[in-house]
Amino acid sequence: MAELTYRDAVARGIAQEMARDPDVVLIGEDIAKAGGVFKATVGLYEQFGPRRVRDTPISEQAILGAAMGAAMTGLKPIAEIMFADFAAVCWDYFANEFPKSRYMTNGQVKTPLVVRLGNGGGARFGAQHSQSVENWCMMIPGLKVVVPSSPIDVVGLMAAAVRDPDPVIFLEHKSLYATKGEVPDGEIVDTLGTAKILRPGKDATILALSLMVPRALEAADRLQAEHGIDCEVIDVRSLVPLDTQTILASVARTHRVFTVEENPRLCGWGAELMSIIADEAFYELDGPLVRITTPHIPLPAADVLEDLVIPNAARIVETVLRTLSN
Amino acid sequence: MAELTYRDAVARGIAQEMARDPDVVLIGEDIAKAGGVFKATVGLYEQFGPRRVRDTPISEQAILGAAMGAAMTGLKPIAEIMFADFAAVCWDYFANEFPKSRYMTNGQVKTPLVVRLGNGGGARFGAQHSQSVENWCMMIPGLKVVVPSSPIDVVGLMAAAVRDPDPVIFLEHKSLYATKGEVPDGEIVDTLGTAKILRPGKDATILALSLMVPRALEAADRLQAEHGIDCEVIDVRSLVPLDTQTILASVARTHRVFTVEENPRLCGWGAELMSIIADEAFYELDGPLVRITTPHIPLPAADVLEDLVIPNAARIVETVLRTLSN
Amino acid sequence: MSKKTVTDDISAEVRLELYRTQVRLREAEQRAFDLFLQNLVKGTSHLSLGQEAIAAGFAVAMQKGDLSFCTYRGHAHTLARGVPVEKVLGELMSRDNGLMRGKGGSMHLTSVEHGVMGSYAIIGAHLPIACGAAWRAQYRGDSDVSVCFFGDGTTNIGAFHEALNFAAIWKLPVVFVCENNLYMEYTPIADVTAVEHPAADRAAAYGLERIIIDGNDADEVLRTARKAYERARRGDGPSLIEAMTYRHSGHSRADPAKYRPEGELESWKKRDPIKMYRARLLKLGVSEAVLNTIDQEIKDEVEAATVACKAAPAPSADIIFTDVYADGGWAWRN
Amino acid sequence: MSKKTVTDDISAEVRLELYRTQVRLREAEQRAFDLFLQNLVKGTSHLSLGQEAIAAGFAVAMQKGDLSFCTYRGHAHTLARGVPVEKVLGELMSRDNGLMRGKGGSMHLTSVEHGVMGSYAIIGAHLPIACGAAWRAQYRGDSDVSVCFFGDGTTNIGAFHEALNFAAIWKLPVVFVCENNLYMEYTPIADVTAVEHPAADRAAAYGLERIIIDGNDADEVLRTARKAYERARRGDGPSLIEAMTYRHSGHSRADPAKYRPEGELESWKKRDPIKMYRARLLKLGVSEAVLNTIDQEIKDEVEAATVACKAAPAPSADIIFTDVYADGGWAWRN
Ligand SMILES: Cc1ncc(C[n+]2csc(CCOP(=O)(O)OP(=O)(O)O)c2C)c(N)n1
Ligand SMILES: Cc1ncc(C[n+]2csc(CCOP(=O)(O)OP(=O)(O)O)c2C)c(N)n1
Ligand SMILES: [Mg+2]
Ligand SMILES: [Mg+2]
Repeated sequence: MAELTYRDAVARGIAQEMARDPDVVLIGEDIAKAGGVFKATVGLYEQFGPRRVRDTPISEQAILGAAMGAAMTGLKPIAEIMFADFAAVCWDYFANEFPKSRYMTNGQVKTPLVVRLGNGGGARFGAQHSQSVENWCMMIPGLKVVVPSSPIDVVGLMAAAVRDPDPVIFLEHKSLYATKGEVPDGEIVDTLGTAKILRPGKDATILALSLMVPRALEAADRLQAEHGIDCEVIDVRSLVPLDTQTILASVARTHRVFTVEENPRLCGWGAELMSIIADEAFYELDGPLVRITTPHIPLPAADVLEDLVIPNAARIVETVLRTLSN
Repeated sequence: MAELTYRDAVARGIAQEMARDPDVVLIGEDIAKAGGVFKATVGLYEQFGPRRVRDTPISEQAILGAAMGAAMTGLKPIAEIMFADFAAVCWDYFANEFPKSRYMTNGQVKTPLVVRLGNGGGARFGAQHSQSVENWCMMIPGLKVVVPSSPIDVVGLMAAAVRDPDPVIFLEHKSLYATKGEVPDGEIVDTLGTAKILRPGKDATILALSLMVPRALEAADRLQAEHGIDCEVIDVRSLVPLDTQTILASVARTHRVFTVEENPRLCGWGAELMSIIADEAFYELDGPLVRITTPHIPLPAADVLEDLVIPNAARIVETVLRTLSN
Repeated sequence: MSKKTVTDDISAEVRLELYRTQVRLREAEQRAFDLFLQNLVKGTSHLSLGQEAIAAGFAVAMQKGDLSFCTYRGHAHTLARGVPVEKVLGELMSRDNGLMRGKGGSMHLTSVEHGVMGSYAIIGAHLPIACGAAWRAQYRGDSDVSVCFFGDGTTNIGAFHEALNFAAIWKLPVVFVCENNLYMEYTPIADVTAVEHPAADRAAAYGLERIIIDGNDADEVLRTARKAYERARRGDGPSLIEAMTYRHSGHSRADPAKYRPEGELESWKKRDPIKMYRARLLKLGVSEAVLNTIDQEIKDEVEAATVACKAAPAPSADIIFTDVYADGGWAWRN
Repeated sequence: MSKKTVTDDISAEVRLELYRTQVRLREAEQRAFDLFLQNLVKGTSHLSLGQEAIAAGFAVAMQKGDLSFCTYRGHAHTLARGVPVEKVLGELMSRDNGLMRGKGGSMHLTSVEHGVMGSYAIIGAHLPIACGAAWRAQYRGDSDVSVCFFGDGTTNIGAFHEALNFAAIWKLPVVFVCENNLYMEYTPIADVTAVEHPAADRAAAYGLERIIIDGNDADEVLRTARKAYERARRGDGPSLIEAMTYRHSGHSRADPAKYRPEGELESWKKRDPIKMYRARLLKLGVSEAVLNTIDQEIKDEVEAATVACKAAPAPSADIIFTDVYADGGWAWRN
């Protein structure tokens, strides 16, 4: 058992899979010799060499196209698109190419690949380097979408993503890279499509993802300690496949639901989850479904402004209190 | 008053604005001499000449970048991205450039432009030429998103879009181009952000958009005639700005809500609307919020298959009946 | 037929194969057009009538295991790899016997068992994808070549540029084939391109040789293909080939092609690749009877395929929900 | 100072302006670096230390009304158009006195009143946008030129290709300036580019002239800029200029730049554009006193700006919800 940063967990998860399977290769901009701009791939070039860990030009379409073509013909590429916002310059591959080819070809073409993205805000990088794009990915049929919040989940879900026969979008949160957690020694393989109840509770369910998970947990602690409100906090972890069983079961116990979302408000993952709940668990609900999100605006760069727009524990506490007291 | 096709209404709306304002220009692939692959811009090249109506290379990023640069510096460009699916090859402009620059520059930069997209299915074009991308657009802060369902709305909303000082995504439905409707003579200018109650009703609210509007109306007629169920049908028309007042007021009257969406299920516009309703009109609701959508799959090409996946009147009738009888 | 006469660097067998392939593409696509007129082809379709020499030459020069990456205008390249006519027509007609049972449609013809790794309908997307397949070959030491077909108009989209640079710096075994048929849909390519030869005049931007060939001459195509494949297999990297040609029909079934200057089609029809190739074979001493037999065999094949397709059922509804994911299904939730 | 000596095709005034501008960029950016070390610069920042001659030369050659399109490495180009140092440092420090009151940050410096039409942080995005501004000028008969700055690494992204072709076919009054500082972030540009000169060796692909200049020589930059602007204003279309240079610091504040081969930085520092330009002016007869006065004026300006920024308040919370839309607000619903 070692304490690892989320950043190092990325490299460890990739190393575990590269050591196991010679078909696993890693490409991206500055990911090889430099170890990545977020230092999340440090050591892999040294360990696996230039054949398996390759730097690319600034050609995101070529990166993803190459990953897809390699995946179609036998490799299991992991491609990095540095900042999640850059998904926009190669969105065709996310939206039209790898999620659709298996279906269009009636099962002939497979695309087992992983796209890693540096997701999310909090680093004062401004509107074009801070976005949370999990909802961009969730809305595309054929993708799988994984959003880990802790080092151990990073390792285990990375392994699951690499071994998965479908294209998996793996969203790493830039503001979590420096966070630490215990990670057991030896091989770790988690399961896609499983949410985790991180804190059981009976008064309300809080659904969170990625950087919002520690904030939801902090809010739940304060709601308990300061207000006697006992919230269940679920780390959704995987948007596709989605663990609706765990979520709906929780709703059936607590009868009140909140989401905590970093994505801008409209058509976020929370809108989808709330809609599922409003359809399938309507008669379990004791009150409105409330989403706590970044407002529907581009992200401002300044620290004081950015901190005000991304949901935090205080806003969660305040929203839960206000909602439950109505 | 003339009967116009939806296709001709596009050209008429554009012509009305080009005649009025010399800063309005039109660019796109094959939109000039050829009048567009959907024949929606026929006659504009002849009327306004090669300076104002220009064919471009297959360079969608250049098309939208050029539109943006021109808009920033004084023109009011209308750019066509032929099939909505191709938004994926120039998504950076939709997602990162024109919606964000006003905000990032603290109001210094304006981008008054219109992007026209040939949206939606029904033409047996397969998974890469049939998508409904209104939810892609709705999720991006800073865009406005308009989705007309009739010739008269096409003219009026086109005028509103062109005159609007913000970037407007104008989604034309390919399967509506041949449909006809009465359009009064003279200038028509509609208002963005206004939904229309097309059929008042008291038993349930059906929210629909674009091609789903005529199908919702047909379903409502059948529900009334065959089952005595009186549905209110609302054409949402504009996703951003969103006319929540009209929608929430309807919910407060009918207490039951359905959406009819062509987009694949996850994170569709219906998820957003249902989440708003589940939050703000929760205590008005008498039962589950039910979305009728294309399933979360790529679109199949074959006619028999495509017809089964896109919502139609029969599926709407059946879903409403089943839901209300539970 | 005297083998001696007909054989130079190209053997008699290969020459007949080139002829047979071109005729097969022509007949199958002409049939597709007829079926469209009978309202039996659903959706769109993009024919390669007039461009057959390119598909034939590149395919005949391939080895088994080589991979083709095509566009929406992909019938010819698909058929050229030996995919049965019935499978292609079936897909165009949205029948259950189609290559993808109707799920893909005419723009996405794919037959992995024949090395046809897909037809891509978003301009430019498959150039990087072909790079990826070639990267796999390089990585594993496989000897196959990836061959990527696209049009003149495609050279102006960003993915073209990224793929060419990427292939060049990694020295990938990929061959890029630009079929310059003078038009990007309805717009003359010259109106929207900064250079005369949209592909060849840009080869130097990727450190590649400038190659322009007569795309209506199957022999020239074959020779060029062989050289490029050898170079790729040797590890010397990609090639970019611009093959000049012309499509006899409109861009797609919706297009009557009225934008063409008068006489242009007629003058190109004089250079019809099949007519020219037939004449060459005759001149080289192949007997008319041999060619007629081939013609008849193809006609029979296409006719049989048509009959089979007309009789084939529509795809069954259950396949709507198959093969979104590798488990065979579409479940996005538990 | 003798005007005669210092003036050839470049006047004495212009030469001093070039010097002053370079010193101003250097001092302001060095101050930005100091403030970062004091933890007063939030977020990232990308300095142009060592690349000042390019920003100065292109800006000084501009007329009022000409438009600059910059990247995340845009401080220098912004300052070179006359934007006050305080406004730039304020933005870097997330203060209310910043150019965009902290809403944009260091990567998005914009000052429309100075012709700085934005700094773009997605590689390549602003090349097409600059085309659009140039198209407006052409459409309206305006005489301004759009000038678009980007790095060597940017030449490998699709938008570069689309923009260059687009500008060429429409003969737009736009000037593309590639600052080749040898690195794409941490990777040597040669490792990821198929040609030696990532921009110039591709000019022919757009029918343009191959232009490579010494980007550390402000005079050469200015002369090149003038020619390109004249060409654009004449209606002869775009230019693509590759200016060779080197950045003295890392790619961004996070980068210690350890990937550089030993001696590389030192050898380029010998060719420091400001050192060289100062030496030239002295040789041309400008007195040391004149230059020292300029140096001191700049130092005072930067110091005053620093003091003002340190004293400036953080932006107020209410601006979070302003200027998403043209009505000044952010309402997406009624
Ligand atoms: C990204 C994208 N933009 C536009 C289109 C629409 N489109 C389909 S074919 C075509 C013309 C392609 O021309 P060319 O590359 O010369 O190929 P050809 O059709 O002549 O074989 C266009 C613009 C598309 N499919 N994808
Ligand atoms: C589309 C996109 N991909 C990647 C990046 C990350 N990135 C920022 S700067 C940079 C290097 C750019 O190199 P170059 O064009 O040479 O400019 P320089 O930084 O040297 O001035 C990269 C890869 C980005 N901002 N946008
Ligand atoms: Mg063509
Ligand atoms: Mg550089």
